[in-house]
Amino acid sequence: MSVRSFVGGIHPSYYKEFTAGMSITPARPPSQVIIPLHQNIGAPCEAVVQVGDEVKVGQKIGEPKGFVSAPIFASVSGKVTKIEPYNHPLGNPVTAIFIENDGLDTPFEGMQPGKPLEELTSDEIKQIAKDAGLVGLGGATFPTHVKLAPPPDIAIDTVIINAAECEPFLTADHALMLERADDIVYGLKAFMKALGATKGIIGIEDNKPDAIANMQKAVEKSRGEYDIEIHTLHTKYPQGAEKMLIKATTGREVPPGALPMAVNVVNQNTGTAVAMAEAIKLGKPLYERVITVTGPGIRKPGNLLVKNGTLVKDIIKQCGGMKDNARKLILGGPMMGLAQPTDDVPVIKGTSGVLILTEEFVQEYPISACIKCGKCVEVCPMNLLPNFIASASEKQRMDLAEKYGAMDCFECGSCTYTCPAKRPLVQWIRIAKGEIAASRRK
Amino acid sequence: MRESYKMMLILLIIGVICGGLLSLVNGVTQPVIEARAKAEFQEAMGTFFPDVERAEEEVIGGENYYLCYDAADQFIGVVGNVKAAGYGGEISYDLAVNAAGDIVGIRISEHGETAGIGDVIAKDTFQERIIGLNYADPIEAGVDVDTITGATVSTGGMISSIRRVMNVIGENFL
Amino acid sequence: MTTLAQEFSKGIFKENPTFRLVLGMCPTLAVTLSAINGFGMGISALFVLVCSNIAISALRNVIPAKVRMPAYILIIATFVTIVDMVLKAYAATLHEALGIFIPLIVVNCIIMGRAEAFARKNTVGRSVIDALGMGIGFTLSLTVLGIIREIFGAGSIFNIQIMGTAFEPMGILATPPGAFITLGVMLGLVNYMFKRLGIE
Amino acid sequence: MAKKLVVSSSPHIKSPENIRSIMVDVLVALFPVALMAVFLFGYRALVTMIIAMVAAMVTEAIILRKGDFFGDGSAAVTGLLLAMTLPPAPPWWVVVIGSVVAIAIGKQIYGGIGNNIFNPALVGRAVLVVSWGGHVAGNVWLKPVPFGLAADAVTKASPLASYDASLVDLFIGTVSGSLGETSAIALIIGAIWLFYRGHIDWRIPGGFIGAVFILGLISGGFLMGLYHVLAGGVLLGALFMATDMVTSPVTKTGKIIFGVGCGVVTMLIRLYGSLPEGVTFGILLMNGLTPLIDNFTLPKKFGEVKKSA
Repeated sequence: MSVRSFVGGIHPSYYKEFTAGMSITPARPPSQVIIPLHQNIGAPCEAVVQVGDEVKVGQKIGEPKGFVSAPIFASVSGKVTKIEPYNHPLGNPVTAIFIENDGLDTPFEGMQPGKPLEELTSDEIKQIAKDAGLVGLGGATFPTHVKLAPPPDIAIDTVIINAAECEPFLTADHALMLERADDIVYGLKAFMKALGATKGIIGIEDNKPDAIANMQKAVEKSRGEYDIEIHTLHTKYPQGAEKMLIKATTGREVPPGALPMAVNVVNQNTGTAVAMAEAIKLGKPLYERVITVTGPGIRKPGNLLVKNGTLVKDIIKQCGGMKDNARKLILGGPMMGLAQPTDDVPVIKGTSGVLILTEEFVQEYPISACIKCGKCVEVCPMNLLPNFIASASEKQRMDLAEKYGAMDCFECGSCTYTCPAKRPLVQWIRIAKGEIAASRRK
Repeated sequence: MRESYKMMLILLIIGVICGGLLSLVNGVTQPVIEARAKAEFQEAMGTFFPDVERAEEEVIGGENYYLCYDAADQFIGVVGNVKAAGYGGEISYDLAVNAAGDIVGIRISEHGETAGIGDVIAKDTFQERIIGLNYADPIEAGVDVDTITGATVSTGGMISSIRRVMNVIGENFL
Repeated sequence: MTTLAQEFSKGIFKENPTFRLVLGMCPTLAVTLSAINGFGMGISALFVLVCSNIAISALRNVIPAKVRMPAYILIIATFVTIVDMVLKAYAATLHEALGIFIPLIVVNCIIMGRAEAFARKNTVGRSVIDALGMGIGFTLSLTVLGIIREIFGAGSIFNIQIMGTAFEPMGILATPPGAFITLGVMLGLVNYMFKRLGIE
Repeated sequence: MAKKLVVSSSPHIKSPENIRSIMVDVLVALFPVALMAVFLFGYRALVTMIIAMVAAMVTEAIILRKGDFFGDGSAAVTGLLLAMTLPPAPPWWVVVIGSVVAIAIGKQIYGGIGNNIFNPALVGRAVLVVSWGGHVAGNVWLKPVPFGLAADAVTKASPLASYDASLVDLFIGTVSGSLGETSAIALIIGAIWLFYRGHIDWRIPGGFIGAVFILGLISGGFLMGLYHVLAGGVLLGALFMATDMVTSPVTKTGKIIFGVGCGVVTMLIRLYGSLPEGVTFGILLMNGLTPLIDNFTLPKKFGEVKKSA
């Protein structure tokens, strides 16, 4: 099969060797979890437990307040000790539920296997996804049940499993594909059934041949039953961005400002598919996920199954601690992840990696004038002119920034990565996006 | 109504005063200017034909030709005050031809050719190729006069213009 | 109220027409091929400026506001024509070099500008001082430009060869682009100097 | 934790490439050309190149008041490129003035690297051509004598004036001309390096060379088209000058338009102008149009459907 791709993109060093091929190991149970009540795009949750309550693993502790939101579940069993604001990976402190782990891992009674997939209706699958608190685990954390409920006038014909994992360093999805291939396919089938889609595609970058082979085997098992294809993708960043992935696998281009639904496609992350499978098979809600703990600054990297609300410092401790020359802690990948000022922060549903970078990665480069080399234009997957947008933003010309397409930027960071003048292009574009959005609201 | 009459009157008065002033100055400078022009022309003719006493002006095709006569009123040659097409626009030059049809002098009076390249036309290296040529010679680039490498348009334009002027002079005056 | 000395010096420094106000660019760029040309142009403009300022200032209460422009043009054109004729008679080479730019003094922004902005509002005395200052400022600028272009473009100052025979003139300064480059560099230098001295 | 964690916004990794590394790549790409120039024209070629580079670097160091003479390397590139456009042995002061003008007026007056409108090296050359045409673009060139010390070599007209060089000579470089323009093979080797490193793409050189070839072909057949591409400065201009990042368009369509424009102007000057060569002014003219070209060729966004007329 030919290798598929899109126009633009970059080829950074992938650094996957830190954790590639490592099996998923459950993280040591933390003595306490701190679960923020805001874990996904959309409205935050409201606590449904009180200080002093005893909770069990998988028990709902946060109830969503809007349609575009998902419930939150306890990841350990024990006593709720506090409900108060705490550090949050996205920056400002958010109200969180503190649970002291009693170490017993008592499962919640409500977690029971339901009907098999064959007997479920489309609506039932959507309800399971909603009740299990599924969100997109790639990092965007868009609630899954919303994605499974397109407007009635749109017929989804294709579901794509995003297994590109184009962010350097991260290998969580890779590990899932090696160990949980059947669940991924199961989850995909559930999504297809929920949406009435006829075609399923699993897109994997060609730097993971073992995963491709393993997934192929899993897909073979359900041949005839469902039309599922594995697409081998060219290894380049941002291959896993949804618009790029759709272009590479189906050839369809999502119009600017539109969602994938506009071209009759729904994207789901590998981890989300596994969580979907677990929710159907075991009735297990989303309270833990696979996180890649990696980077040159950590002593023992690995792919860990981590409970929601575990503090990053506990994870780091388990992984041998930071090296002396560690200088930067990032939740997520190096291209779009968020740098943290402290390791005293809990992981949430959208945390795909804990990345520790060392001194040589954080040196300050002098920023020089744009030499108009056009390298950012060449790599921009959205075919924008990042240097023009950034310069306009720098000069406070937001009108020009908008004209050059600032709002279509999804901040993949390829331009900033590639800029030889070391200009913070995507940072300036973010400022422009913020100001343009603010002026539109007026 | 009265106001506009007043305006016109004032403008008229200013105009009259200005006009008077100008005619006064003109009265003083006009003779000086004429005398100078004559002296200049004499000098210019003199460099080509030292014996020139008087010249008759004739206009052919918008260009001036001066027929030169010596003290004995003998026709000694023609000076054409003519133009050629150069690279940087028109080149104005004087071409002196004696009664026998030989080019005896050439003087570039104005040109816009590129310094260091096209301006060779104003230098001896090029002019020496021209002087001495006769009306009967072909005067053709590459035949009896070579263009100068790098300044093909300037020198070529000059050569073809000289051929044309020689034709005019030959047909009208010789 | 500004003193007479300030009135005079402003045209030379703070409001220098060429380097500060960037007025009268057409003759500036066209005739500064040599020092003498620049100087001649400057003096011609100075003469017209002084005469027209005197006349306009003297007539400022006579000329109705509605027709002041035609009146100014008449007056200025007269003095320009006088300059043209005098130069033609007594300085023919200069006249030839300045060419069309002598008649064009009529529309020189500096002269119309001073007439409109200064002479019609001030006494004859102040107008003369103003005209002298502006005119000298203009003359100095043009002469400086002419000197620079002549030294490097022809190796001489006021037609006196100074650079020796080994010197090869920089042809570009003798061309119109050379005028732009020299003017640009001078504008930059002068404004940099003013900034350094704290004059804005 | 020993030291505080650094917080900054994503992306957190950067490509190792910087302006200096790009400039070093350009210098590397020019190495075969320089080597060929020394081989063909003798030691004077080396002297000319060194004078130009040193003068350019010193000028930039003085203007920027910095002690690091190499800096980001752009001044060295400008100096070397300028030298490439000069004959083997112009007077030393001509080279120095060219470099000073290139850096001071061609680049720093606009605000330094990234802000200049015109290719600095070509600004330097243009000033030299107009000022001392006899020294840099006159009718007399040294005829190259491989391995010779060139001091007493024969003079010969540029192949673009005489149209008598063989295509093989033009390809190898054994014709008279500027230091860096005679040897097509050396230029191509250098350009391959730049292509490989991703600093130039095919669009500008393709448009430039294509336009020159087609117009040459129209003017005198296939061989004449090839002759126009190989003779004179087209290859040097198309591969190293027109591709200057700062002064060429960034959009993909714009690059093609730019390249074709350079080629067309070059050929118009060659065929109808009084100068034998038009590469310098062709590129400078198109440099001036670059912002306009960029603005008219804004790319179609991903997913955007072209509005049908």
